[in-house]
Amino acid sequence: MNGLAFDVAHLLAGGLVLVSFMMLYQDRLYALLNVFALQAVVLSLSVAWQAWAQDAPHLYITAAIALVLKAIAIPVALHRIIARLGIQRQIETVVGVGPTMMAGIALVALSMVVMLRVTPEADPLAREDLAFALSVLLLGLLMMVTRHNAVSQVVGFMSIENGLILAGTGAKGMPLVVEISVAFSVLVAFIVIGIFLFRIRERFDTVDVQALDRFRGGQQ
Amino acid sequence: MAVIPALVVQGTQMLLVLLLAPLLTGFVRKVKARLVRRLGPPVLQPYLDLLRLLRKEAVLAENASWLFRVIPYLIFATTWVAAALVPTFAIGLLFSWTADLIAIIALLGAARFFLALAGMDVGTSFGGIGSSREVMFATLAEPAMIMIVFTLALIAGSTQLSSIAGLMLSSGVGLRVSLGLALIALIMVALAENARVPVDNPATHLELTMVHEAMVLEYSGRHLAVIELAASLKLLLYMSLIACVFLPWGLAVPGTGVTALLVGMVAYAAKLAVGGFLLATFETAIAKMRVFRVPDFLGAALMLGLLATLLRFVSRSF
Amino acid sequence: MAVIAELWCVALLLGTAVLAVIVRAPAASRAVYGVTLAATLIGFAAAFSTAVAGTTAVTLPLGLPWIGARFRVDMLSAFFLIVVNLGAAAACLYGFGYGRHEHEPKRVLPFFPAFLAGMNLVLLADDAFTFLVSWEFMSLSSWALVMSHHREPGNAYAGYVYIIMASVGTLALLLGFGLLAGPYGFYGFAEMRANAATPMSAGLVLGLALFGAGSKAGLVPLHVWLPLAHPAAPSHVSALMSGLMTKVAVYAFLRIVFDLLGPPEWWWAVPVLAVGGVTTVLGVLYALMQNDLKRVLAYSTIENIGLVFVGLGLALAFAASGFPAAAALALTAALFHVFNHALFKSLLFFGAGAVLTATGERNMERLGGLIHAMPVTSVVVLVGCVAISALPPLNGFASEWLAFQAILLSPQLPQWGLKLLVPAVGALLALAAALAAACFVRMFGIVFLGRPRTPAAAQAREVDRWSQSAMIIVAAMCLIAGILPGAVIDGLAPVVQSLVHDRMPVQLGIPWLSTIPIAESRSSYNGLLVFLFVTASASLAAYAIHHLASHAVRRAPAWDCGFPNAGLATQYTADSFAEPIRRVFGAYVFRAREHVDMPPPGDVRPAKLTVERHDLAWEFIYGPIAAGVSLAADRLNRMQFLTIRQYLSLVFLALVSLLLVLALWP
Amino acid sequence: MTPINGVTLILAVPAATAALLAFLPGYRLSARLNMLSAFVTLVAALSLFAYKPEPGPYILVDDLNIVFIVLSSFVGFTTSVFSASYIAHELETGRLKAVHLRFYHAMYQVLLFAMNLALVANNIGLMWVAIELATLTTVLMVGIYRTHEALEAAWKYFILGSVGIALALFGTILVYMAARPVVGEGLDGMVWTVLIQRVVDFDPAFLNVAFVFLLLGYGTKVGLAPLHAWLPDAHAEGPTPISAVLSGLLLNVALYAVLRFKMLLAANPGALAPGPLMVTMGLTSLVFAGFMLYRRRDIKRMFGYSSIEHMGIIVFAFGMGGPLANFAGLLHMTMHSLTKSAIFFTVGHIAQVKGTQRIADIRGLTVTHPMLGWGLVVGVVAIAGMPPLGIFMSEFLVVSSTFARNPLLALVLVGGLLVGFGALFLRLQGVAFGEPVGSTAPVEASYVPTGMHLGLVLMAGVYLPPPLVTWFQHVAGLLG
Repeated sequence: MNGLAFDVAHLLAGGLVLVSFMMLYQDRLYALLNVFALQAVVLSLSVAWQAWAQDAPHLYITAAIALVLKAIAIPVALHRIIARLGIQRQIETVVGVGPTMMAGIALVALSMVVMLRVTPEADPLAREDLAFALSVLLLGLLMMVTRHNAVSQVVGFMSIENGLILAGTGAKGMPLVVEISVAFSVLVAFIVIGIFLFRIRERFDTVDVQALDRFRGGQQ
Repeated sequence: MAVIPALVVQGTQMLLVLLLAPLLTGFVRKVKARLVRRLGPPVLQPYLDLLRLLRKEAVLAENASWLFRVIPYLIFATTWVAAALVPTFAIGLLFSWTADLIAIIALLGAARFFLALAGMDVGTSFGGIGSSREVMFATLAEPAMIMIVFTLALIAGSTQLSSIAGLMLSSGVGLRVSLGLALIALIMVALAENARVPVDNPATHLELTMVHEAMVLEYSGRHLAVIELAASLKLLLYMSLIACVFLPWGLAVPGTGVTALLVGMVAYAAKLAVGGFLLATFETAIAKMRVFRVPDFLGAALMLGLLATLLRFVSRSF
Repeated sequence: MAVIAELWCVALLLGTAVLAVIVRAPAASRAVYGVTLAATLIGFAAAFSTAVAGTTAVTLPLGLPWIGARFRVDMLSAFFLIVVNLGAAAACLYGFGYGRHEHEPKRVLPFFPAFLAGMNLVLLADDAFTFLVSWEFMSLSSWALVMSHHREPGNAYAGYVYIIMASVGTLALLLGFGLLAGPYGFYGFAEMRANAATPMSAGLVLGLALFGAGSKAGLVPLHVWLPLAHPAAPSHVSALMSGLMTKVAVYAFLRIVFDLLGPPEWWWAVPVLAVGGVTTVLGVLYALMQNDLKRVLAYSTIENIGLVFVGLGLALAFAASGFPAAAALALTAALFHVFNHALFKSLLFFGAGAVLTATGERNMERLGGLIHAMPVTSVVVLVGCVAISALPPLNGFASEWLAFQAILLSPQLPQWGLKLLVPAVGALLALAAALAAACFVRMFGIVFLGRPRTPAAAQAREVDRWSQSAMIIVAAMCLIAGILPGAVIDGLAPVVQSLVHDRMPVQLGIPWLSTIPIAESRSSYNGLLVFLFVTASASLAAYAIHHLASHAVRRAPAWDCGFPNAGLATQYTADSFAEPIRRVFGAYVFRAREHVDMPPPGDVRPAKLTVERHDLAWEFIYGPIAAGVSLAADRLNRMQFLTIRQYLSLVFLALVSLLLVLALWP
Repeated sequence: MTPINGVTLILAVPAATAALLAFLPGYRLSARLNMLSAFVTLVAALSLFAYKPEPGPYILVDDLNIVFIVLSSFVGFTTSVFSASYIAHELETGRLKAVHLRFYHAMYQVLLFAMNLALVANNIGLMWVAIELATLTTVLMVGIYRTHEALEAAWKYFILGSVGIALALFGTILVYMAARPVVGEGLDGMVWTVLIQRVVDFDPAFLNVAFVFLLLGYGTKVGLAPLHAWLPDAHAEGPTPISAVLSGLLLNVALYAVLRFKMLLAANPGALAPGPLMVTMGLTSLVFAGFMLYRRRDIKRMFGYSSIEHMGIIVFAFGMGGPLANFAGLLHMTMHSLTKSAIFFTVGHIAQVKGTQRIADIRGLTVTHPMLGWGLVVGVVAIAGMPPLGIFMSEFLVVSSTFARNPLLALVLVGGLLVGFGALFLRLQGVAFGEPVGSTAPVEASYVPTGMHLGLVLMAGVYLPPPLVTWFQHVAGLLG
């Protein structure tokens, strides 16, 4: 694993964290989807690079799946859903953008500290890779927590999955099972979201989660 | 064959107690009358009353139950047995070990229990007033009495009345604070138990003030006679109890000759006379308390008894 | 093998319980009570044989896998088996007649034998797990019995409070056994006896045992469920619960403190004596304030349990300070009172049941004059009242007298704390005895004497033969135990020997069958002679007067100081009878206040007297706890209605905090 | 050709039936087929007792999971029997339409398949996939009624479940990363039997982080306190057979997964002791659920919270560690799943008879429907931990051993138990006793499953079969 491969992988993983930050910053749905597509592209590049670096051909398939599904298919589908629901403009975060960004930085710092406690003789790339993956995961979770809109929550969830894919591919030699499971979860996420969004739309005429909350268990 | 003479002595005690009781009551009434410059009924008047009542027919209320007719005899029996066990002129009698001081007090408790029931049997409001108040007084008088018994038992090391009197007689016991407290408490309890003046007026039938009389309101004829006799027996019992414990001089010690018995009887008669006189003077000198002042009066007796017991517990010397 | 016979008796009881559920035969009640009676008699005989044959034990492959379910009948459990089975046999006999009036027998029949089986099992258990399983099974079946009349308004609440207090007690005992067993789980009683607990943990175990057994027996702060639950059950079950279940609780305390904990410390006696003393007085003061017949009896159970615990406290104090003879006397007094209370409390509850069947009323204000309509029941209940008020010829006085003798021995105790506590407890005992007499004069007087206050009381009829026979037998036993206390004391000797390694002097050889607790010179009491003297002199006086003087009788309207035919309402009622005592004692015990609303002259409004009474236990212990729980429930209830986003933030916070813990971990 | 043995059968049969049922239109036939396949799975599971296959790279059957395999097949079978009569009634009342039922039975079999796969999986990745599949099927089943509340509950369950599963996946990856330097790349890094032998020289920090993620990830599926939000609503809004399976089995399977990883940590001395972590989460769940029971208006949601409470007790027991507490935890898992599913069977029929799940509208059951009423009473008495029934034995062991080691914790535990106990009996008194309210129509309920479950629990309360005891004791030693 010569220096160049390490630096490029390192760069791409850092790029993914940067894109997660960009997603936190968005307050328009369409822009959010575009940034999500960008994140998916960066992810597939990183996976492809890992494939080349570990010369593990199966990773190319994951990169391809990530590119096709996450970068193209899902954003387009969500785009069309948003267009039908006509909720382009409404996106309001629970906490202002400033505090969210601060929290994001703190989370990245936390994941760095937690991961760096791992003893150094474990192979260095794994440590940095996991640190970045953990940051993407925590940022995705932060996104889900700070948004009212169901679509943005789903996008947050998908960025968590991207973090997982980054971690999975970083782990050299992890058997194929991981790839299938990651693909499996992306597939299921897509189907279920589709069904739910249409049903929620059909029932509540809005996809705003707050409207949904009126029917919380045992309210009546 | 020491049993026969002991049996004779015990028999004389039981008869003596029975005979002296009405005399004591008559004597007390005579002295009270004299103190207020009244001539007063003759001393033997109680005997005449008893004989008159015995001959009359007993008038019972329509809804009086069989218990109403049995209770007078039960009260008389328990009081008489208790009185027979308290040493009057001699100690160490044949049956003195059948019941100690606690049992004697419990027998009096039984008599009061049945009297209260009799009060409630006919279902009139006066019987209820009498029973309810008598029972309230008892809830304070009986614990005070038991505290006194504790003190005496702790001093004498036994609850047997004969051995307590014996110890007092042998003057092994000097003047003690706890004994003084016990004496005052015993006098207060005796006044309450026998329905004497500060607690209850034995002479009057005024509805609102009477306690003891209210319970026996419905009795007549022979039942009333038996109850009156039992009441005077109880007064005699308390007198002989105070006498045998606190003025033991003159009591015949077991095994001594007939002369000692006679001396004992004379001393006992003198003690009764003094006791009766003191009771009469005390009654004329003091007015009757309101009913709800009596609990404070009896509460004081209970506290005195408890203090005496506590002192005995704390150290031998008190 | 006595223990095998006992286990067969328990198996028979459980079998009857199961059959009672399945079989729908019309004569089911008679069959169930018959078989239960047979089973209890077997148990009774087996317990007696233990006194002769000695301790027997057996281990079955049930219960905790590694120690199995151990059962053992030693002297202590034999005595309590005798008490329980005796009371149970009387209750079955009573149940023959009383069971017929039960309108939902299907809810009582299966649980009655199960309840008895539970009690017997508790007495047989020899390891912590079996003990607690049978203890809670006993509470469960008695809860079901309390719930049998679930349609009556107060019963569901009573059942609820009961089951909560029962499980609090069980958990306290469980913690106590946990301490005794140590971290490696030696749950067998034999192992517990072997490794003696450290003084500190022994004190804790004593506290837990007092709390656990006390909550079942009804010691004062933990008594609140007893007057609710016992009256709610059918009368013969209330007799079992009050008479016998409280005794099983005393057994639990004895087994843990006297047997498993090893040599006692002197300061153990302080809490037991203090709680016992306070319980006696408060129990009977509560009883005086009640108008419900069965509730009066339930509260008086609390008083008698307090007396038993005072005896146990004294025994602990004497045993700790090295006076085994005095400890034997105090323990004998306590066990004698256990035996007596089981008898006369069952008798009184049978009486209450008879009154309930005859009049359908439990409120004393609506009864009265039952002595005319129910002669047998009134005589028997009178015997019960005389016995429970500790009056001489009967058994109540015998155990009270022994307790006083034990108190009089206590100046020998060196510790200052006990020197001041014991006389105070003695005063409380004396006060409680007098109050008990007042309470039962009130009960008997208001219910049986006077004139019937309601038509229901007027048309009362005597109960059936079975109930009468059960009551008469128990009353006879009370009389015999009162007349021959020496025989009972000798019977208790082996039990006392096994617990405090000493016994009272043998009473058998003493002339005239009198009882001498310590020494001839000290004190003696002869129940038989007192009884003979009283009856002889009473009949002699009656005979003499009837023959020498007059025996004429005339019926006339009551004199009543000249007021003609006074109305029924002028009679004294339960409240008015207790009013003086409430005014004297109630002012500071219950903060009882009387508010008289007297309208001004000319105003037609009726005058009103209201008595305001507070139950301190509820207000200062149970009220705040219940309020705290419902406040916490309200506060946390908002957690159910959060949005998904908020739940996610909970998950997020949990994750971040755990990661922080990892990051900062040294 | 993979050998035909117990394990392959318990996986193949549900999968095949699921595929078949997906295309079977008729309800009556598919219900019967559902029962038949569950029964065959049960027989296959029982055969495991006789012949225990060698642990392969993907499949493992050892002392820990054999008991849970049999338990889940047994409860799966009894629930299918109950579900047949329950769904028949739902069809009559029109709450469920026929078109959904074809989907319902297929999903039921997929759920059984997923749970069995999770139990026997030797590969931690495979275990994760199986639990993910189980979660998704239950999400779809919860939403089957299509009411607003059901949808909201399903959506909540999906979001929280997926986040939990994502965390668990990250934990699994971390375990693999920790194992890679020692065990080498490839499949071995994921095989549990290999991991357990080599865990001694893994990097402790990796394991700590991994365990935190795994505990939070699978902890969400167990329903521990901060992560519990989905459980009560899923129980209340989903069909009752699913609540029974959810409460009875799925929670156990998730906890089983946590136990697998706790064994790993226990074997590595350097790693941070998982005890305090699990004890705190256990106690918070116990006390929190105890208090939440009081204000519940829906009977199934109340028993949902009771499941959280009992999971709290179990996790607390495993957190305390030591042979006694671990044995108690394993016993409690078994007893709880049997008792809770029996309660849900009874509650299902009660809700159908009375037509409502509101506690206030159900009164006097022991009068109108004695079998149901007393069944509920025995169920609640069992779940409250009263002795003659099995749960008392585990509570007895946990409380007494905890008090001997750490009295303060025991007091909090006892406090939580009492609070929960009070709420359960408060509601039981109202529901089972008092003047009857609502319809008194007779119900043709299937009492066999409830009877079998409560019978087993009663038997376990008094007598534990020796083989079960040896297994639990052996595993208790392993759990550390």
